[in-house]
Amino acid sequence: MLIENCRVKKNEKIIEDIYKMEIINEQITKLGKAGQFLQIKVNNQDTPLLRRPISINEIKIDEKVIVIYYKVIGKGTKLLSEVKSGEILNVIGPLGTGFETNYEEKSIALIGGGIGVAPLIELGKRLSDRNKVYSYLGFADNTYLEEEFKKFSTSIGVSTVSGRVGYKGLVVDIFKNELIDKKIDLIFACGPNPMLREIAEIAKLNNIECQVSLEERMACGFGACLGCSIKTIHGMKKVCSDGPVFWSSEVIFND
Amino acid sequence: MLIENCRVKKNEKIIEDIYKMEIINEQITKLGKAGQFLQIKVNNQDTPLLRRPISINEIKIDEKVIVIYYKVIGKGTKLLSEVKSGEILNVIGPLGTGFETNYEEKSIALIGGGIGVAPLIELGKRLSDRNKVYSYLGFADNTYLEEEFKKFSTSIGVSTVSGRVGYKGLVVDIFKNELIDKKIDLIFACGPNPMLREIAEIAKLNNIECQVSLEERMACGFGACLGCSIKTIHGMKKVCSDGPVFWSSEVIFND
Amino acid sequence: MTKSLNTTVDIGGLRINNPITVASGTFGFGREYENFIDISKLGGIMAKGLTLKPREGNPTPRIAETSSGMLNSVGLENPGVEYFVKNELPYLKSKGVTVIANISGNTVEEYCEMCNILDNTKTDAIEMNISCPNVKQGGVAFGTDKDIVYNITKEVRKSTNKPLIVKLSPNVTDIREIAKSAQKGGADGLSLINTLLGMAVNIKSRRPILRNNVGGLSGPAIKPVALRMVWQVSQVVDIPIIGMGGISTVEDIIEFLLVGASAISIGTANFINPRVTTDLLKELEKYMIENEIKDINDIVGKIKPY
Amino acid sequence: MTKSLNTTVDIGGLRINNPITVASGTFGFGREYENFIDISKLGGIMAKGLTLKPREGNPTPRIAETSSGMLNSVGLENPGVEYFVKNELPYLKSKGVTVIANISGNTVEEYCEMCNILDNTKTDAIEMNISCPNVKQGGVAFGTDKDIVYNITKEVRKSTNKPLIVKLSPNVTDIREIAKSAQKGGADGLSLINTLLGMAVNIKSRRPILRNNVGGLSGPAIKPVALRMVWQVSQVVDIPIIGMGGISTVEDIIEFLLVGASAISIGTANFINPRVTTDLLKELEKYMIENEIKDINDIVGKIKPY
Ligand SMILES: Cc1cc2nc3c(=O)[nH]c(=O)nc-3n(C[C@H](O)[C@H](O)[C@H](O)COP(=O)(O)OP(=O)(O)OC[C@H]3O[C@@H](n4cnc5c(N)ncnc54)[C@H](O)[C@@H]3O)c2cc1C
Ligand SMILES: Cc1cc2nc3c(=O)[nH]c(=O)nc-3n(C[C@H](O)[C@H](O)[C@H](O)COP(=O)(O)OP(=O)(O)OC[C@H]3O[C@@H](n4cnc5c(N)ncnc54)[C@H](O)[C@@H]3O)c2cc1C
Ligand SMILES: Cc1cc2nc3c(=O)[nH]c(=O)nc-3n(C[C@H](O)[C@H](O)[C@H](O)COP(=O)(O)O)c2cc1C
Ligand SMILES: Cc1cc2nc3c(=O)[nH]c(=O)nc-3n(C[C@H](O)[C@H](O)[C@H](O)COP(=O)(O)O)c2cc1C
Ligand code: FES
Ligand code: FES
Repeated sequence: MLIENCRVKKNEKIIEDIYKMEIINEQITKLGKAGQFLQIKVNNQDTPLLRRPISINEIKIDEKVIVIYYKVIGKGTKLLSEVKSGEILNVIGPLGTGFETNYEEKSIALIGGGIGVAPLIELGKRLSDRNKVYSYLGFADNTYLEEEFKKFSTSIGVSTVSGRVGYKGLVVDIFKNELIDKKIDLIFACGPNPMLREIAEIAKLNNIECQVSLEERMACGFGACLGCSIKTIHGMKKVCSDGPVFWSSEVIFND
Repeated sequence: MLIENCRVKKNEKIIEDIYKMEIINEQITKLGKAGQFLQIKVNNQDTPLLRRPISINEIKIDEKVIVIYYKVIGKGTKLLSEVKSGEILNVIGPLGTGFETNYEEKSIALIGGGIGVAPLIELGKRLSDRNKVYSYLGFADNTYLEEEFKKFSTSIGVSTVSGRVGYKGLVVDIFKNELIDKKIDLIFACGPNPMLREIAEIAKLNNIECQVSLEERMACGFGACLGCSIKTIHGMKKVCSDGPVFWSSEVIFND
Repeated sequence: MTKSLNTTVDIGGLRINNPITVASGTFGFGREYENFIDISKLGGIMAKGLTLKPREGNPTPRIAETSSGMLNSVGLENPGVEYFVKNELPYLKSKGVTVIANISGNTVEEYCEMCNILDNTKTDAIEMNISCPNVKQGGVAFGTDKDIVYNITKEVRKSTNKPLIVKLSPNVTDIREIAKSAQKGGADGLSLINTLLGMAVNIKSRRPILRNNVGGLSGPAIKPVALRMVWQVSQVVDIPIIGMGGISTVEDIIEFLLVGASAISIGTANFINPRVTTDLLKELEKYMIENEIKDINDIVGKIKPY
Repeated sequence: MTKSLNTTVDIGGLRINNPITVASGTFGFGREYENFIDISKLGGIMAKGLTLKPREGNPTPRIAETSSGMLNSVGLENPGVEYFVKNELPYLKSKGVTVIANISGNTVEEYCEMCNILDNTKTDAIEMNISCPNVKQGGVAFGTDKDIVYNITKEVRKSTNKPLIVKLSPNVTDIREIAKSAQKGGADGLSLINTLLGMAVNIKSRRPILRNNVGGLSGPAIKPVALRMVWQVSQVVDIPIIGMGGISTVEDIIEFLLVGASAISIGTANFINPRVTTDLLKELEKYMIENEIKDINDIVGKIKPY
């Protein structure tokens, strides 16, 4: 785990409140895996006090660049969106375990909800070499990052709650309709908790292995504060250091 | 009293920890007087929480520019020193009463200690038309702003505690030696409290009128918090709104 | 649109036009803010804390900044209640301002005497400060013992027909006990919280920054404590609560209303943005429209705890 | 140069190499920080709060950020004292770490039993937490009543020969009374402060952010309260104080020492900069050299109040 002052190469809005940032750091690009995350200090002040957890969404080894996509939610991500290229951010990473990716000849479903689609990019890139990757991307209204997924996906299903683009409704519904046809035998999912809980149930029902990337409010991000502990069938686990990726069958979802 | 978002025209180090900033605002340049001050919010965060009081050190009406000189002391002035030209600062001003300047044919001493020399620049500019101005500038080690004072002063005395430049010792000592010779009949002083107290005594002893610009820790700067109240012979007065300039004969100095 | 919104709230028998008031000691007697805003737009002004006789307060430094907060040791500098009645109140009333007088005493008798003086005036309500941590006698002692709070409220209650709001100190083990005592003693409403007792140190001089050694902590830093106390108290009393402590945004206001405050006071934030009150009033109305809240009272206490 | 500096301090019969320790619950059992620093450099580690039986703690969310602070409602998740003795303590001791076990109980008997278990181990001292605001039974009740504090300290004192440090809650009316009771009961040292009870609200869901509704406030926001309490307590007790609450810079450390702390603990700041402790140790030594302080004890309590 490194604590690094990293130069921001680029920071740009891609749509509405969604931003793409490129951060330069050789070591983190070398060590980082899909599904791991960074803890970013967005300024040098006491407000915001805590670091903000953001996934490693893409790694460009040759450029020494980590790509993150983030949605402006509150004070921290707002400040992050105002960072200019050339500025320095203090970053801890790579954190967490990341996705288990040692598979071949599988039919894999990537299911992302909202900004939860982003961490699936690096994952899809790595998996698509030796597996078939079907991507399912769910959004509220506007869609984004489909182009990235097209690069490695066999097919893409897109839904919006508003119906503006793609299927009107929840992405899980598209997935449910296709999972038999596409002979899905492995699921990777990232998004809001209710979505993950539903996917976990579908996976169980259909006897499909499923990895979910969870979110919890974090103080440290490296296992020290116990702020992110969740119940699993193997006892309490820390989302930051035992996760954020878990087998869906392990997780006891909160109500 | 205005609350204005002002563009920073320039912000540069002039020596060591002393900075010069030019702030653009038409109305404040029109209303502002020597001895008045601004309350500057150095960023948009909760830390630092309070505004920072900085004197209006020079006014360039035609350029719509207020010049401030400031010393980096702590968090607030540090952040101020990092502001880049083109950025916007939220400023309240002009605040306070300013110096009484309606004089002619007087022999006037301006006595400044440290960064307290700065507010005397605009004052000297205004007084020198119709009066003789003798400037006395005291510093700890390095000196600054002498060039500005040369523009309007009949003579300048400079002291440093370290002896690096000018008289080795306190500026009040130079002044004491010259005050009879120069037939000083009016004093304006700005600097640390002990210096002002001494000057007030000298003024009293020699029966010279004397205006002092005081500093107190301020929460508001416009008379609402009573954070800056001092004892005077006319009862409690607020440094921010009844001052910061007082007749030295009024002030009951703290020990 | 705005017309159909109800923002009036009741703070213990006194109806005010909107829930945004200003915290005592942070708004003077209103005059200083007239350079910035129309003070008659406010729900009410808690005037600068008054004592029976004029007070000079503590020596300076009286202000220290802390992380997201500030300490003050003003020590109740004020011109005394009679000066207020003669020189400040008529002016404020002529402007159409709702005026809540904030009073501090060294003895029960002093509180009662101040009430007697204020009772024959146009003061709209009395906020009894039993919590100021800066005055050695009285201040802390009154507000931290539930029996004393009960007794003093009962006595002062007899001395005034105005709505009586008791302002509580947060520097106590169980704010609920104190609040219940004030209600039992006859308070019409409660204000909370006053400042937390704190300290700041200058490591160069090795002295406290405040000449009074300690002072009252206010500002965003204390908001979590204030919210918790308002929430706790709202569960054990039936009288309206005026919530305060670190409020500087419209979200802060909603939070206080949700946990049970009928109105709120803005304190320290006035120093940083002297227009904050009227700015937030506009934002509050906008919030109501956007969230289809017709009556601001509809969200008071509407938090759903786990 | 550094050689001639004395940074060792006494915290109630236990000498530690330097005054920089880490606050319980913010440093786990040390392992997590080994990725970042050499933990044996620390004055000591206050281990994660232990209970007699393992605890799962509260459901998430357990963390909320506030202005210059954070709330936590971890609720003492821990593997229990016996697991600690078997699996964590030997490892820490093998690394040469000074280990202070932090214990919480629901009853006096539980505290005593935990002490019995720890007494035959290499634990260097016991920090008795009577202040955790997250546990409904016990927690708050113990730490807020001076008679209970006296009694529990007296009983627990009998159950251990280790240095006994009592950790006080700031959520009390008069911390001095509580501190005196702990000293009278036999405490060798005092730790203060624990977290202030606070709350945060999500206005969209209209629910508390924390699943536990309320939580403990820590971080820079609480520093002024912590400094004030350490200063007040240092004037009424003779035993060493470990000061904490919002420390994140070397200036903060000096402030706490000046007002009377013999040592300090760093808590929340570890989350933001996991190297903060060893960074500050270097800065502290630099500060001593620059200010010609040969022995760090020379500045303890050296504030000159007005
Ligand atoms: C492992 C992990 C990976 C993540 N990856 C991404 C990503 O790639 N892109 C992205 O846009 N977002 C990601 N998030 C969510 C992101 O951390 C939050 O949106 C962000 O912290 C919000 O901060 P804020 O200051 O803008 O919001 P505020 O609501 O002001 O934040 C207040 C506090 O709550 C925390 N918080 C708020 N929302 C969340 C959340 N959803 N999850 C965790 N903590 C939260 C903040 O960190 C902060 O401590 C990830 C979260 C986790 C735990
Ligand atoms: C009317 C007035 C005019 C001033 N004009 C100038 C000027 O032209 N140039 C200049 O360099 N400085 C001036 N000062 C002093 C300047 O305000 C302080 O140096 C500055 O506030 C320090 O802030 P900081 O955050 O860097 O220091 P910190 O020590 O971190 O500040 C902490 C708190 O103490 C206050 N504070 C610290 N030192 C002083 C001080 N000397 N006076 C008042 N408050 C203080 C700060 O405002 C802040 O609230 C003036 C002060 C006053 C009252
Ligand atoms: C400078 C200052 C002076 C104050 N004076 C008084 C007072 O006279 N009477 C009183 O009841 N409260 C007084 N208070 C407390 C405030 O009214 C308010 O309860 C507290 O500051 C918390 O609100 P805030 O965080 O919004 O400032 C004062 C606060 C400040 C900052
Ligand atoms: C996440 C977290 C967990 C804590 N757990 C404990 C605990 O188990 N036992 C205890 O005595 N104090 C506990 N505390 C309180 C700290 O030890 C410390 O007293 C407090 O946080 C103030 O210091 P700080 O502001 O530097 O964090 C905890 C604090 C935090 C933030
Ligand atoms: S965030 Fe601190 S343990 Fe996971
Ligand atoms: S600084 Fe607030 S009254 Fe002067």
